Amino acid sequence: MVTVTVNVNGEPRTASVPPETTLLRLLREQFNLTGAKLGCDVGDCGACTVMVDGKSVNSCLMLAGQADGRDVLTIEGLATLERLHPLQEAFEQLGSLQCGFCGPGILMSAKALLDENPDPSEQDIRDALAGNLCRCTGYIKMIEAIQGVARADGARPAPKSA
Amino acid sequence: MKAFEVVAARDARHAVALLAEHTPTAKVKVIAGGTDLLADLKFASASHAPDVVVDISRAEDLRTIAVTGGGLSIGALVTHTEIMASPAIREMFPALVDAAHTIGAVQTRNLGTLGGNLVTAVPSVDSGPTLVALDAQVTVLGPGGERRMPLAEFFVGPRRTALKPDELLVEILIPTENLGKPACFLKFGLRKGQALALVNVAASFWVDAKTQTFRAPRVALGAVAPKVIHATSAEAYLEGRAIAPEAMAEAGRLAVGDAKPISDFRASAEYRKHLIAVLTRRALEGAYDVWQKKQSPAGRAR
Amino acid sequence: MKRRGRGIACMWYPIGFTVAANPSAAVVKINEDGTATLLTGTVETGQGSLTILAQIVAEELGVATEDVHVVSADTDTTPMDTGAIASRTTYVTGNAARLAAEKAKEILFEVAAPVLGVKADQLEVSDHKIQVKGFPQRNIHIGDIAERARGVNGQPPIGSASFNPATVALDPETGQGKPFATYVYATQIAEVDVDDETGEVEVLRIAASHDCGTPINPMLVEGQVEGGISMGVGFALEEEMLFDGEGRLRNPNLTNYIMPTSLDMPKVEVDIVDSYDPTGPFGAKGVGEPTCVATAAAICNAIHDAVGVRITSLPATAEKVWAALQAKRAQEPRQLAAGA
Amino acid sequence: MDKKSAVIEKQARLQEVEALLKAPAAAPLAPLPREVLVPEARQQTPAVRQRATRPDGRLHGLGQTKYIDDYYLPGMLYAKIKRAGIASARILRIDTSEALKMPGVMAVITGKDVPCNSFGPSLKDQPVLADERVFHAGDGVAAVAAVTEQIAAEALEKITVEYEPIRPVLDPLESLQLETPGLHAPNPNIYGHKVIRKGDVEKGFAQSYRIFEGSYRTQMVEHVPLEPHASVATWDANGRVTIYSTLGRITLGRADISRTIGVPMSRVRVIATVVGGNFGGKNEITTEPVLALLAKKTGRPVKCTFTRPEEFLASTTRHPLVMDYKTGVTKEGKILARQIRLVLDGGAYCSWSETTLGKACILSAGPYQIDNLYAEAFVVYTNKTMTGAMRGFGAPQVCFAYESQMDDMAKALGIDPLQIRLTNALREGSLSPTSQKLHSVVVRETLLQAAQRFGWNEDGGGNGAQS
Repeated sequence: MVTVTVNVNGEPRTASVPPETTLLRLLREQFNLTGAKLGCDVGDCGACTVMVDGKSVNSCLMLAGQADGRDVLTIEGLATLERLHPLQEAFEQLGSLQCGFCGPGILMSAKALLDENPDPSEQDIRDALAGNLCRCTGYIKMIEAIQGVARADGARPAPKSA
Repeated sequence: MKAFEVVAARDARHAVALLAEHTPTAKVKVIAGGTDLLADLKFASASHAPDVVVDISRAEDLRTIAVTGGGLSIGALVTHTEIMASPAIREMFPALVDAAHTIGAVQTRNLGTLGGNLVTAVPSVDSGPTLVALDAQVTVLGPGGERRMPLAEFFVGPRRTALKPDELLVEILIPTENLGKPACFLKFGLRKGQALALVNVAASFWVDAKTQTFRAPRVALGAVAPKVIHATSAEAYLEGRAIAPEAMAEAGRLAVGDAKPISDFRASAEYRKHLIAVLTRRALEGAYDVWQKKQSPAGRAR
Repeated sequence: MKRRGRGIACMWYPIGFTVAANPSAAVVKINEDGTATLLTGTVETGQGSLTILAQIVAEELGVATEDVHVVSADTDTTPMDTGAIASRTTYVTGNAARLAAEKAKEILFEVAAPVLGVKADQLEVSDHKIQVKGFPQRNIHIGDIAERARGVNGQPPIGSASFNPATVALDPETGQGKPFATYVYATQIAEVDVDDETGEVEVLRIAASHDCGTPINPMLVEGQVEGGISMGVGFALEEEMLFDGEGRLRNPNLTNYIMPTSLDMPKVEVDIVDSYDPTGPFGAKGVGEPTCVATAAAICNAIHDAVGVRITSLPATAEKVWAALQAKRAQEPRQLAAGA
Repeated sequence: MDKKSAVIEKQARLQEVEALLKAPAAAPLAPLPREVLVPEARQQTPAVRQRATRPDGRLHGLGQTKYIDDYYLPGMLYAKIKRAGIASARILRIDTSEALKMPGVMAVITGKDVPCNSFGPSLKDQPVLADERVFHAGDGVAAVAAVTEQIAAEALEKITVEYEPIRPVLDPLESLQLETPGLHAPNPNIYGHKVIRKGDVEKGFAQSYRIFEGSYRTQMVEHVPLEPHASVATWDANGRVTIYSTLGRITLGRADISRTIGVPMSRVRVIATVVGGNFGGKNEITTEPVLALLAKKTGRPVKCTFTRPEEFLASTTRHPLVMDYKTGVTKEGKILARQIRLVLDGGAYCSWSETTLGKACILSAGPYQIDNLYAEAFVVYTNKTMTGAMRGFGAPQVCFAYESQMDDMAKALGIDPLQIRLTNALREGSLSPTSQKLHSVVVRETLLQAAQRFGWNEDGGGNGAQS
């Protein structure tokens, strides 16, 4: 057993797990954060995407121990008590998700993209989502939603406090 | 996944010490980004599974990109994303950036490392051809110290490298004489996103500006032999020859003879041979484009 | 060299399935404030049934979509439904839900009629009000009537109904009969680039014009069409389960079973044609399955337009297109091949 | 090891693994946004035609939708199914004893433990767990319930099955031949057949200016819902079982579960919550009866989630079709007669083949007015993954055939592809292949609307991309 402490969505969480436990299992089974999904368990589908230290990763391909001491952001940490994240709002408004199973992973990939590139081209967005398979939507309304958020952010003055 | 023990390395030397400690008594694997290893182990049978996994993901000394006396040195732990973002690599070797960009998807590239990609030694390894075409060397650290070898020799066969069980790949080095050498990487997969290569090809050569001839031409082929190979007859044909479309096409035809593609459920050997010819020609054209852009004032300004 | 081509394909598709009866049942309960709950045995599988069924019930009751809550997919609490299958939810379950709402509404009308001083059949609903036909100013809020139905009349407004599309069994000898209540129609046009050296096909753009009767929710219709097209692109170019000679699957994973990623999807332009089916709820038919029907045919016709080869077995992989190009060149007179 | 020490060891191991399973002490860190505006389109009347947003869509975006795999019930066990791995064989012996001895393994069952070991929407030809005969490599032959998924997976490797291999038949055309032995005796290889006959095709061909023939094939494809099949079964003390499942058809599912496990319907509750993609692939039961039986045997809730490989091996797929088309036309491209033969590869079990067969046959003429039609369709067994319902039920396959031939005919006759379709398109009041009078027919409108996007005109102008 290894003891892992991860800063999840801004709060330190600790669990003791077998060393072969993946970050995905740690989140789902120990921290009860079931937003990240198990779709293939080998990094093909992206349904388990979370952000570790600001980068999107497939949490099924990272050992829990490798996340020890790091910042992990999951879909559950995207909204605040006050409001939805602009991406969540845009996805809802445009009907970007259908069955929704790929949604948490897609949103985390989109967030990681916009954090790094606030003004992505359509090709940039498609490239950013290429690790997230979706069978319902053809990705079209997701791409539109991400474009919308990027444009809105571009038009808006930067927030005074981050 | 079968149960295993994980030991974490602080740095490269510590990793090698851990390997030395565990390899005599246990089946040991090294984990860096984990994108290949964990995917493999998820559906591995008991005989395949390791007892101990050495985690080198925090060995920060392996995460550097620098131009040294020997050339461009890339630490084994540098991720594909970091390669794509590196100003030095973008400037000198856009082909390496292109190759990194074709690996998996963003999530894979954020975790996956150059060293990890190379040690998988799958015949279709996307990092392989460009580096082989640039005569890259690899540095391996073992209990007795470092040794260095050409990447082309590091690859031994399908999923087999020259690494001994207690050794670690620590550095990839593009020699000084090849810094800025024009190169082009092309990959043909079954789709655009997250594709596995049916064939991947890299070409690189210097242009003798006076004579407009190929100098030190290199053509490396992936996924069409047990390991990444030099298309030696194509290289020999091009050396000193005038740069012309016909020569590039002929080099493509010759490269086919250097490869031994197999038929599998992804593609037939015949089709792969055809792709070798086309992609080799196009990669040579691409490398020449890179050179030409560098010559033009606009290209230099960029 | 890349060669561009366009291909067209149209199709028709029935709503519901043949062989057996195809019923749905529904229960609508109007709350004391005029909001409502729909009980349905169908299952939300991503297609948007919770939303469109709420819209249908809301329309029938003259309230907003938000006012209708849908409880679904529990055999203990929800009535029988043939299920989320065969593009039947909007049409069959939708008709059942509309009829159940109508029955609950009839109770409200009975209660409202004496209040408004007219007969029940002179009433209609509009924007949360029950009003007299032709005299919209004579109205009362639906919540007041719902509360009165419970508190004064002792008649909770609950309606239940079922719907089974009228069909006629097929003659076993000739296959003649009426297997489905209604059909939808669609056309898709694909534009592709074909690399005439490698056979690689890139789908650039697809225009899709679909009939779904009245679109209960145009946004969800577009989503269905876009998703169906992605499935069609995979069917056309990439996807195939491959077996070895012993019957074992060689690619049972998403690494080797190739389906479209975001980089493989073309631009999609969706049009919904004007159409109204008097037998559907508010003129609606359905849209789920038809969206993926014409795509592969349109793409293969576009490949033919681009490079003149006919792919007769799917998927049209790059290797297959290349092989067809090879065969075509071998047949062409030498001078033509040389000129190409 | 004597029995007593074995028990002690098992208990010690159990305590160890159960320690891993204790429910998380804290609630998940998932904020519920307190003030979120309801989108306007959801608040408007009239409601129909509004671009109303999905109430489930908001939960999806927050990661709060509970799919079946997100259910962790206290004390829950994990089940895994042993897959045959051989396409066609007789089962001689299944030995589960070594698996049962493993610490953490709570129960193992085989087909013999299933009270009624057959189901299927039209033919009841599919076993819950194969016990005598394997019909495709993805057949389940045994199931394990254990305290962790890992232990359950390891236990599968301890189960040994002895097979007597039988040569598999993989090609539908081979299966169609009468001399091929019955794959599914006593059922014949051809387990479904349908004919649509309208007018007189021979007469139509005789009147035709040209006759075109073409042969087309399509492949087997998977639905690939992003959410793998999953279910959880749990019993209460009154002998009622509740099954949370990814089923898209709970009514039929309950009937099948009730029948196979021999429990009255009133004591079976099926809850489907929200399904993470169906496309026809989740229309029938898979592991639900197995989980109900394992849960009953162990007295604990049992969950099973398919691995991605199992999605391919053990769920239904799209029917591959072999399609022969013969079409007679006038010089102007009007179709006078069409004769079609379809052979559907049904895979190992019938599933929704009858519906697929019917739809494919009826739709195979295309959205065109054809007075003389003969369409005949067969569905045959092969030793491959079973085919069943999938988005379109045979329609994408036949559309590929009829629309490919349409373009070939247009090209040969020198007619614009749009024009030949307009010439033949069904109209309001047209008679379908089954002589049904059609209403609200808009083929023509969809053709023109789509063509307009490309500036493609009715007279053939604007289609400048001809090679």
